[in-house]
Parts: sequence; C-alpha cells; structure tokens
Amino acid sequence: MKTEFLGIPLKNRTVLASGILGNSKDILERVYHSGCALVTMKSIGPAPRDGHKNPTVLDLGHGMINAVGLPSPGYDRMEGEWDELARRNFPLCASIYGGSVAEYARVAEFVSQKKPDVIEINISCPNSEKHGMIFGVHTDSAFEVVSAVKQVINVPLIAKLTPQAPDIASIACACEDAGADAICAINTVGPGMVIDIESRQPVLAFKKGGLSGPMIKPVAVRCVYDIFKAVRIPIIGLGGITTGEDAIEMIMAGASLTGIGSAVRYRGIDVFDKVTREMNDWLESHNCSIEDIKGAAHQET
Amino acid sequence: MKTEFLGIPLKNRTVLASGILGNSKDILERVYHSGCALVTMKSIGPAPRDGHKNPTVLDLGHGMINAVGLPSPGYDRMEGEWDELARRNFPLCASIYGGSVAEYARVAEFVSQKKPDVIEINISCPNSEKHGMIFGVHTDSAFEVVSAVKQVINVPLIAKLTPQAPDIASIACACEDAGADAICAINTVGPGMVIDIESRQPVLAFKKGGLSGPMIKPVAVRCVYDIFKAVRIPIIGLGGITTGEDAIEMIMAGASLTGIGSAVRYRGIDVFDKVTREMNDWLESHNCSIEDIKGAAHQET
Amino acid sequence: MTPSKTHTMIRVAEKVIEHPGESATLYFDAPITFTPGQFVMFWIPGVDEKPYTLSFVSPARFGITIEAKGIFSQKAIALEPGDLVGIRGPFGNGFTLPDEPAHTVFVAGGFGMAPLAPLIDTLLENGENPLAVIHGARTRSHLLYHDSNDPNRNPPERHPGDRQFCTDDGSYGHKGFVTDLLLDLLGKGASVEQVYACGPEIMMHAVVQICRGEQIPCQVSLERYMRCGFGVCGACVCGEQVVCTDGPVFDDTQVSRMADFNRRALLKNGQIVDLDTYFTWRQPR
Amino acid sequence: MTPSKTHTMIRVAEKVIEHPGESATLYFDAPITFTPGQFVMFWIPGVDEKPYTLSFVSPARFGITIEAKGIFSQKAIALEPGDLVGIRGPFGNGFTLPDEPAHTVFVAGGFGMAPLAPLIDTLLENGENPLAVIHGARTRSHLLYHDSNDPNRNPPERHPGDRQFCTDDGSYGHKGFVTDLLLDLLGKGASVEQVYACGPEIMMHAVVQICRGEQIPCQVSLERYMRCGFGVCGACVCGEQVVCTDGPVFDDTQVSRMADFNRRALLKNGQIVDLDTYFTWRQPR
Ligand SMILES: Cc1cc2nc3c(=O)[nH]c(=O)nc-3n(C[C@H](O)[C@H](O)[C@H](O)COP(=O)(O)OP(=O)(O)OC[C@H]3O[C@@H](n4cnc5c(N)ncnc54)[C@H](O)[C@@H]3O)c2cc1C
Ligand SMILES: Cc1cc2nc3c(=O)[nH]c(=O)nc-3n(C[C@H](O)[C@H](O)[C@H](O)COP(=O)(O)OP(=O)(O)OC[C@H]3O[C@@H](n4cnc5c(N)ncnc54)[C@H](O)[C@@H]3O)c2cc1C
Ligand SMILES: Cc1cc2nc3c(=O)[nH]c(=O)nc-3n(C[C@H](O)[C@H](O)[C@H](O)COP(=O)(O)O)c2cc1C
Ligand SMILES: Cc1cc2nc3c(=O)[nH]c(=O)nc-3n(C[C@H](O)[C@H](O)[C@H](O)COP(=O)(O)O)c2cc1C
Ligand code: FES
Ligand code: FES
Repeated sequence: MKTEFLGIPLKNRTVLASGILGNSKDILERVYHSGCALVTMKSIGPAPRDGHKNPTVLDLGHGMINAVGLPSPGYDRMEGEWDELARRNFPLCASIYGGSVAEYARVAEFVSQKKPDVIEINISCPNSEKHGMIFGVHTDSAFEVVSAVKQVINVPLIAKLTPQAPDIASIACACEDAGADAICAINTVGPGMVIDIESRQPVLAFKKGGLSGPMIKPVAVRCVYDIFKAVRIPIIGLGGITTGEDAIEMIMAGASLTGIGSAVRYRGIDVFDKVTREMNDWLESHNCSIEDIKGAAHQET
Repeated sequence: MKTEFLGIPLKNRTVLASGILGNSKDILERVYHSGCALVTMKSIGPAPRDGHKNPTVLDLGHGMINAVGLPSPGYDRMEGEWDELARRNFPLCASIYGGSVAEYARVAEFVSQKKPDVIEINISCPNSEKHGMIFGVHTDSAFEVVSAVKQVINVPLIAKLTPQAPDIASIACACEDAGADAICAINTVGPGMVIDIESRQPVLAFKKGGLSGPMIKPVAVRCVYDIFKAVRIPIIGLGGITTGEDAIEMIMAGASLTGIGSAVRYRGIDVFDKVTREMNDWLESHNCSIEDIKGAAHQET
Repeated sequence: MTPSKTHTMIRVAEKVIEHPGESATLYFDAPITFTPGQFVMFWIPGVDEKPYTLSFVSPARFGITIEAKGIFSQKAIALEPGDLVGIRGPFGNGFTLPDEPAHTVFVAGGFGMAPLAPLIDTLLENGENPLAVIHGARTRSHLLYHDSNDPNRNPPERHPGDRQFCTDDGSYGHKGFVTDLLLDLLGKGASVEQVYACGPEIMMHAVVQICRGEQIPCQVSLERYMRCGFGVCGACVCGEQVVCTDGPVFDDTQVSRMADFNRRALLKNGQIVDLDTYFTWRQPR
Repeated sequence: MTPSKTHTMIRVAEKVIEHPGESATLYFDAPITFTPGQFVMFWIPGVDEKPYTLSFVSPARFGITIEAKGIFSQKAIALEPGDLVGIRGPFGNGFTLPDEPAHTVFVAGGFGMAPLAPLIDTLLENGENPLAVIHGARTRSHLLYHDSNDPNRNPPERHPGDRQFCTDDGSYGHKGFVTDLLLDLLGKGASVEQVYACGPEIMMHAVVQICRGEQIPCQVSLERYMRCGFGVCGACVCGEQVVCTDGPVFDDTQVSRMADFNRRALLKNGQIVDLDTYFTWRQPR
C-alpha cells in the first residue's frame, strides 16, 4: 500500500481530514502512529478567530453536523507550533483559508516557509469580495485563488472542493488549470439545520452546519467520480469513509488517497490502521492492487 | 389540523410527495384514505418516457437513492386516467416537468384543463436550452419557467425546488416574483453514487441518483428555513419527514404543509395518518396550534 | 451507525438447466430468511434488475427459476457458476398457510410452479400432503421440475407422487387447462379447503372465480413491472394495491375487489393499459 | 433506520443551592447509564453548551453541580425547576475502581469534589469505606456538599463521616493545601493503594508527583475547553491525548507521559498557551 503522492512517500492511502483533531503536533503525530499516512492540520486562517459558540458539533447517528466556525489562532501566532512541527518525522499537510484572494495568498506564503509537505487550500469559505458567495462554487473565483496561492508557495498545492458547487467537475478543472497539484473532495454537504422542537430553535449556535460522515458518502463518491473524468491530477477522496470497503469504493470512483474525518468518532483514532488493514485484506482476497482498481468504476461494461 | 391551502380545504397538513406511488387514481385515493390531505401525482412529462433501466431505487438504511428517470406516459396519453380523476373526491396536485420552457408551458396548459386542484412544477430537470443546466439552480431560468406556466394555467401553481441551487432562497424569490403561489422544498439531494466494489460499477443503471429520506432532513429543514425568510407565499416542507416530530420541526422552520415520500417505505402507506396523529399529540401536549409554531425557529432568543 | 447494505453480491453456485435454452434454476450458497411467495430483486451488473420468486430454499442455499423470455431472462439463464450477481430482498408478503392442517390444492400454470414449489416443500416438511397438485403449461417443455419421460432426469422430479398434468397442446397429460382439472376434482366431491394458484393472470382469474363459487379460500401471486421492490416508486400498483409490498400474494377477497386484477397494468412509462397491451409489450422482441 | 437523537431535552426537576450565588446542583428526573467521572454536554438554549461531570446518579435521577464562574455557569445556577435544557452524553471514560477492595484515598480541590462524589457513592454502595476523603478549597464557601456549621443544612452533608478539610485561607479545617493532608496521611504510614484526585491542574500535578514517589496508583480528571465531546474536533487535546474520549480520567502513568499536563492548553481559537494564560482567559470578565 506504500505510495508516492506529489513526490511525498506515504506508508498507505489514508489521510486525516482537516478539522479533525489536528490542533497540535502531538496529536498529529499520534494520528500518524495510529496508521494515518498523511495528516492534515486544522485549517489556518488570516487572523485569530474563536469560531462559533457551542453547540458546534452534533452526532446525527448516520453522520454529523458541525458549525465550528473555522477557529484559528491566526497563521502568524503559531510560532511554538511551527517550531515543534519543524522537528516532525511524518508527512504534513497544512490547510489554510481566507476571506479574500489576498488573504489566502498571505497565509499561504507564510505557511509555505514553514515547510509543510503540502498545502491544502479550503475554498469552501465565503468570499468577502463577492458578498459571501463561496469561493468554491464559481470557476472564476476558484481559478483566481488557486493561481494566487500557487505563485507564492514552494510546496505542492491541493485544492479542497465543496459539493455545494452545482458542477464540481468544472471547479476541479479550473483549479487544475490554475496550477493545483491535486484535488481533495469533498468538504461537508449542505448546509443543514437541526431544530430542537422543544426550545423551538436551531440547536447549533450558528444555526446551520455542514454534514459529514456515512450519510454523505454517496455524494462524495459521485463528486470524485465526476472530478476523475475531468482532470488528470490526483484526487484525495473524502466524505463518509468509515471502512476499508468504503475506501475501496472511493478508489474505484477515481481517488488516489482516501481521507477520513468523522469516522474517528465511530471507530476511534486507529480507524486509519483499521481501514488500511481492511483495504489490504480486500485487495489480497481479490488478488489486485490499488492501481488495478483506481477509477475502475469508469470502465464501461 | 384542518386548514386551507391556496383556497383548497385540507383535512390535515400532510402531502404525498411526487413520484411516490402516485401512478393511478386508485392508489392516490388509497393514499388519501390513509390520512394524506393532498396527494401529488408522479411528475408528468411532455412525451412518453420509460425512465432508466433498473436498478433505479436503492435503500441506504438511513434514506434512499433513486434514478428512476422521470418515466411518464406523456401528458396527452393519459385520457383514461384523467377521466377517472375527474370523478375524484379528494384534492389533487398534478406535478409536471419539461426540458424547455415551451414544454413546461405545453404540458401545464393541457394539464390545467384537466382541473387538478393545483399544479406543481418540478424545476429540478435539466434545461435542454441551457446545455443540461438544471432549471432550478439559476434565478433567471426559474423565473422564466414559472412565468410561462403561470400564464397558461387556471389553478394555483407550486414551484418545487432543488437543494442543488447554491442559494435556494433567491430561487424561491424568483419563483414568487414570477407568480408562484407556493413553494415546495425540497427535491432529492446530491446527486450521489453507490459503487458496487465487487462488480466495480455504479449500482444504479443511471449511475447517479438523488438522495431522499431521513438523512436529507437537515438539508430540507435548512432550505425551508432560508426560503421562509425570503418569501411571503406558503411552503410545503419536504425531505426526510418520517415522524410527527419531524413534521413539527419542518413547520417550525417555516412550512405550512409537510410532504412525505420515502417514509412510506419505513412506516407504510398509513404514515400520513401516523404522522398526523403524532403531530396532534405533540400539539395537544404542548397546548398549541400549528399557527403558533409556524416559523417559530426564526424567533430570536 | 453503519448504513445497511443496499444489496448483496453473490456468486452463482450451481446452475440446473430445467429445459435446455428455455429455463434454468440458479442456486446460491447463502442462508436467507424467507417465506414462500416472497421475491428478490435480481441484478445482473451491466444488464438490468428484475424480480424473481425464490423457488428453492434450504438452510444454506436458495434458488430462483427463470424462464427465458426477453433479453434479461436470456442473460440470466446463460449465467454460469462463479458469475457474480446482486440480490436485494426478500421483499413482499408471501403465502399464508392455514392455521390447522387442511386439504390444500395447488394450481400452477407454467412458471407459476416456481413460487408454489417451496410452499409445497414447506407442507411436506410439516408432514402434510397436498390434496392435489395441478400443473399445466402451454406445452410439455414448459412444465417445471418434472419430466416423466426421463426417469433419470437431472434434476430429479421435484415433487414425485400423485400429480396432475395438462398442456394446451396435449403434448403431456390432459389436453386442456388447469381449470378443467380443478373443476374435475371439485366435481368428484373432493373437500378442498385451500387453493394456491400461480400462473398467467387470466388463469388465476378463472381459478379465483371457481373458488369463490365454491367458497374455497384461494391465494394467488401477481406479477407487475417493478422498480424499487419496497413500496415507494409506484411502478407495480394494481388498482389500489401495491404488488411489491401488499403482495405479490393476494387472497380471493382482495383480488375480487381489485379494480385492475385481470384487467389492467402499468407499462414501464407508467401508462395504464389493458392486460393484452401489457403482455404484448412484454413479449420478447 | 430512525436516526439517533442529537440530544435530549429535559426539564430541571430540582435545584439545590450549595452556596448562595456561588454554586448549585441541578437535578433531572431521568435514568442515565453512567460511570463516575463521565460528563455530559449541557446546553442552555440561546446561551451556550459546556461540559459538566455528573455529580449525582440514582436509578431515576441525575444531577450536575455547577460553580458560578463566567456567563454560562452563572446562567446555569440561575435556572429554576421547570426550565428546559439539553443534554448530550454521557461522554468520556470515567474512573476505574480497583478489581479488589482496596485502601482508597480521595483528594478533592474545590469543585473537584463533583466528579469524585458519585465515585465515593459507588464505593459506599459496594459496602466499602474510603480510607480517607481529603477536601480542600480556597475558602469555606468553596467546600462542596458540606458545612459543619449548619447541622440542619439543606442538602444534608453528602458523605458524613471522617472527612479531612483544609482551606487556603484557614476559614475551615487545616489552613493549607490538600497535599499537606495527603503527605500527613502517608507520613503516618497509612497503606494507601489507590488515589483519586480532582481539582486545579496544579494540585493534581502535585498529587501525582507524591503518588508516583510512593508508587501508589493515582487517577485524575482533566478539564479542557470542549466542543464535540466525542473526539473529532480536537478542541480538548492535551498533548497526544484527547480529553473528551481518552479521558477526562487519566492515571498517573498517562499524565506523566503527557507533554501538556500542568503545562499547556488550547484556547478556543486553538492557540496553544501555557496554563496561566489559559486560566486568565477563563476568568470571568
Ligand atoms: C413478484 C414477481 C416474481 C417473479 N418471479 C419470476 C420467476 O420466479 N421466474 C421467472 O422466470 N420470472 C419471474 N418474474 C418475471 C421476471 O421478473 C421478468 O419479468 C421475466 O423474467 C422477464 O424478463 P425479461 O427477460 O423480459 O427481460 P427483458 O429482456 O427486459 O424483456 C424483453 C423485452 O420485454 C420488455 N419487458 C419484459 N418484461 C418487462 C418488464 N417486467 N418490465 C418492463 N419491460 C419488460 C422489455 O422492454 C424488453 O425489451 C417475476 C415477476 C414478479 C413481479
Ligand atoms: C470534563 C469536564 C467536566 C467539568 N465538570 C464541571 C463540573 O462538574 N462543575 C463545574 O462547575 N464545572 C465543570 N467543568 C467546567 C465547565 O465546563 C465550565 O468551563 C465552567 O462552568 C465555566 O463556564 P463559564 O461560566 O466560564 O462559561 P462562560 O460564561 O463562557 O465563561 C466566562 C468567560 O470565560 C471564557 N471561558 C470560560 N470558560 C471557557 C471555556 N471552557 N472555554 C472557552 N472560554 C471559556 C469565556 O470566553 C467567557 O467570556 C467541567 C469541564 C470539563 C472539561
Ligand atoms: C468537526 C469538523 C470540523 C471540520 N473542520 C474543517 C476545517 O477546518 N477545514 C476543512 O477544510 N474541512 C473541515 N471539515 C471537513 C472535513 O475535513 C471533511 O471534509 C468532511 O468532514 C467530510 O469527511 P468525513 O465524512 O470523513 O468527515 C470539518 C469537519 C468536521 C466534522
Ligand atoms: C423513487 C422516487 C421517485 C421520485 N420521483 C419524483 C418525481 O417524479 N417528481 C418530483 O418532483 N420528485 C420526485 N421525487 C422526489 C420526492 O418527491 C421528494 O422531493 C424527495 O424524495 C424528498 O422527500 P422524502 O425524503 O420524504 O422522500 C422522487 C423521490 C423518490 C424517492
Ligand atoms: S416496485 Fe416500487 S412500489 Fe412496487
Ligand atoms: S471536545 Fe472535540 S475532540 Fe474533545
């Protein structure tokens, strides 16, 4: 299951999703030792931000809904953390966000100097220049932000897409054209809302939140399938993966790596190890390799 | 729970979703007698259409995925059915679709003469004039199709929206401006895809399908919440409603009526009766009426 | 939290050719919880998915018997052991056995024997013997699980014993219809307490008419085009009944109230047509 | 198929003021499956949601004890019977009792008594008596479930018997720290087999140091800012440990390996700061 991804040697195909646990070097390292090949940091923003009040994360049984609100210390207030991360012995993906193209570029340039192995840009954020429209739902804004970031960084760039785009494949193409080295799909689905009928109000303090976990897997698989048809760069498939079979399904849709987020709740931190084992068992019993099955669902019968 | 909706007296707040069972007068009548106040016919199209090959509908446990492919006898090949429906003793909603504005208008004009109590236009279909873009994701095409249909019909018009619109509230506004008398939200979420990893291919013959049932409820509630803020016309809230509490939640988001589709699988055809009873029990135990709680989740605390 | 599976993939374990080029039984080695009369949605990847009654069930094996009609069923009987297919279900209600042992008569028209066979098995396992099993078909090669010309036939006779046969063309047994044999039996004064019938709808209609005349409870199994198999899509409605969930088994009281029984059915596009039109559409092309 | 509930709404059944204006225990009439040391996420609609240890459990009732610190906890102690709140959980691991009856010592600093009290209850119910319960606080009004000045106090003394008290200001019991009393006990040669400690992190750190010196197993309960409560958001990480799922209870071996124990914590924005900065931020404003 060893592989290379954008020149980074990886021990297997699992990736920690951004926003899941990745708040410090210690826990990222533990996730790595729990079987994860590439760990992603919680998205880093342009300024300190507390995020939303609680409740911020709820379990719906078949997935979860969250509106954490992108809390971040701010890219320039993490010196201690960057120092520790400089001494890491595992591959690291730094996720970043901004409210404008200039903010993305500023954060990315700074973070790039801290030498993560790769930078992921989360383009599911509202675009402050375009009245809150989300960067990732329009090809032009997606192109703009990816190009701007690409120019100022020295590490490979992953564009992380939102399924709220009416045509996610065209967004992926725009990112590829703008110089993205890989695509990560998907961020949360929705948004959704849960109203507590006793208190008659939305449960999440921010009212709306993104859906993740098993219930979004069909949407994630479809997105990866569509993107695979449209681009040549590799894809990290993410959304609802909980078991090795889920990961295999995502690979067949066209993913090169498989991200895991919510499943940490359902199967523990060593879900990475479990999923990798299950993938290996499946491959062995079917006498094939990841390369044999990548994108296999695209073959016409 | 008796109410009036667009001038139609209804015995309670439940509506049969389009595409669920509603293939003939006999079964529509049975659904009505199973407690449903307003029954919607399977969407009627401009020409005979077989729909997709099987598999077309799959149960995911927490909801379902379907790509039935809008089978329809065609609006002008249903004379026997229209004759029977003319002798009905229950309120009827006729759902229609088309691939162009002219097709929508042609079907609607014809159907209007058959005197359903209300016509619902399903604007989740690909717009053949705009290269497959879905009518309901753009305000201009939504406005255009609703205006065109409104001019040729003599019964109230419901616009049924898709959650794939990046900003569903603005679509609802466009429909209201174009003369829609009510909004129905939502159609299926996604689309999604399920790949069978043994045969290495999508299970649905059409590959992609729309998600429905419990797992989409948070998306539906959020959409209704957003639309309620944006329009004055009433809303049929639809998506994942399975219990009386789900229906109450939808009413609190802003719905006047509550649609039920997939839950027929989970609780039987008399789900309408069950949900109505559960709503009544809840209202009684909370000593309030539907009007008291409609849109209650919008009140700031 | 783990979502239930949409379907189960399984390999054909054994294929038994019932009549070469015309019909076969496919066996699968897996346990299944099942009531005779229930059906599964049977998916051949890349081809289509259709409903089939389970025609055989044992603790670790089940089977479906397929008559080659159109493209799908031809591909189905061409499957070989090891081929991978998908199964959803079982769905539907299944037959109901009498509370007490009773004098039962089975009336099977052609492949209508498929859903009845495991019901006969159940009865025999309970140590009961049907009063009569009447099996008719257009012609000899459409009689199922049986060929008395070949005592070494493989598979062996499914329900050896006193069976009554008829064919439309007289190629085997009585020349004529199953209803002739049923009327015969009743004419001889047999005390029949329960009839199970499956076959062409017109045949089942005739059987129901006879049974209602004699006030004998009768159960029949209907067939309609299906999509979901679990009662939401409406493809299979027959009057106010949903065949996939309310049925496919209905009793004589239900069918006699059913506006569309032996009268109308829905095409794939939802158009409601008379049965002749429906069956014309269903002929192999 | 029905999704599990995101949370449970429940009304306050009873409020017991522990110290007027400073702390209260809220009781709820519902059964709960719970291990002492576990916590719930407690939602006051329109306000916020925070973690609270269950401080009392009986078959049909549970309670949480809240010290008024900031806006949220002040609103919490101002709740009245009948008020509607939300509960998620219980979450976390809880304390582990020794396999065999053992000589246990409890060391509670201030509201650290809240998670320990139901553990003491369990022990007592098992017919065992703790070797010692050491309870200290800044000042008398921060001692929990106890005021010997008022024998008629309502609620009654939670764990009457031989308890040892201390206060920083000497307003009640020994003037000094709980660690003084613990060292005293050990100095007298008491054979202590298990220590449970909860209170300010610096106090727990001191207790752990003492226990490790004497090779006595010790369990402590940590506190960090929390969001999800079930191990995904990362708000509560302490070194490589996830406090909400790996903890909040950790044993002395775990905390002595834990890089951030008594050293660093995350602010709400995720910034990793030393504990002083963290606690300054956490002071009421
Ligand atoms: C509850 C139930 C149980 C059944 N059990 C059995 C059984 O045990 N054994 C058995 O042999 N059959 C059974 N059938 C019938 C079976 O599902 C198929 O309809 C049959 O095998 C014919 O398939 P096919 O070869 O026509 O497929 P196709 O290749 O699709 O048929 C050929 C042509 O006819 C048309 N057509 C045929 N049938 C249909 C249809 N149903 N819907 C739409 N178009 C159609 C198609 O357009 C096609 O071009 C059952 C049906 C039901 C509802
Ligand atoms: C596992 C666990 C169990 C706990 N059990 C108990 C218990 O049994 N009894 C008890 O009294 N307390 C308990 N706590 C502490 C409790 O969760 C609250 O932190 C405490 O009640 C203080 O709330 P508050 O009044 O500060 O709220 P706030 O009004 O939010 O606090 C005031 C100010 O301080 C800041 N602040 C304070 N606390 C926090 C915080 N945690 N995160 C972010 N900002 C903060 C806020 O910005 C705010 O402006 C427990 C904590 C944990 C993790
Ligand atoms: C609590 C939580 C916080 C998240 N925070 C972020 C984030 O900061 N940046 C980001 O790009 N995605 C974030 N996500 C989205 C995940 O990275 C992932 O795209 C999504 O959860 C789908 O994957 P899953 O189904 O495996 O959880 C968050 C998800 C959750 C559940
Ligand atoms: C099998 C199936 C067929 C459907 N067909 C239609 C249709 O023809 N027209 C339409 O507007 N919506 C159709 N829908 C969408 C439903 O009307 C409804 O919007 C959706 O299922 C969400 O509601 P639910 O979660 O209660 O099922 C269909 C849904 C299903 C599951
Ligand atoms: S096959 Fe869908 S309702 Fe029967
Ligand atoms: S509170 Fe979210 S991981 Fe602990």
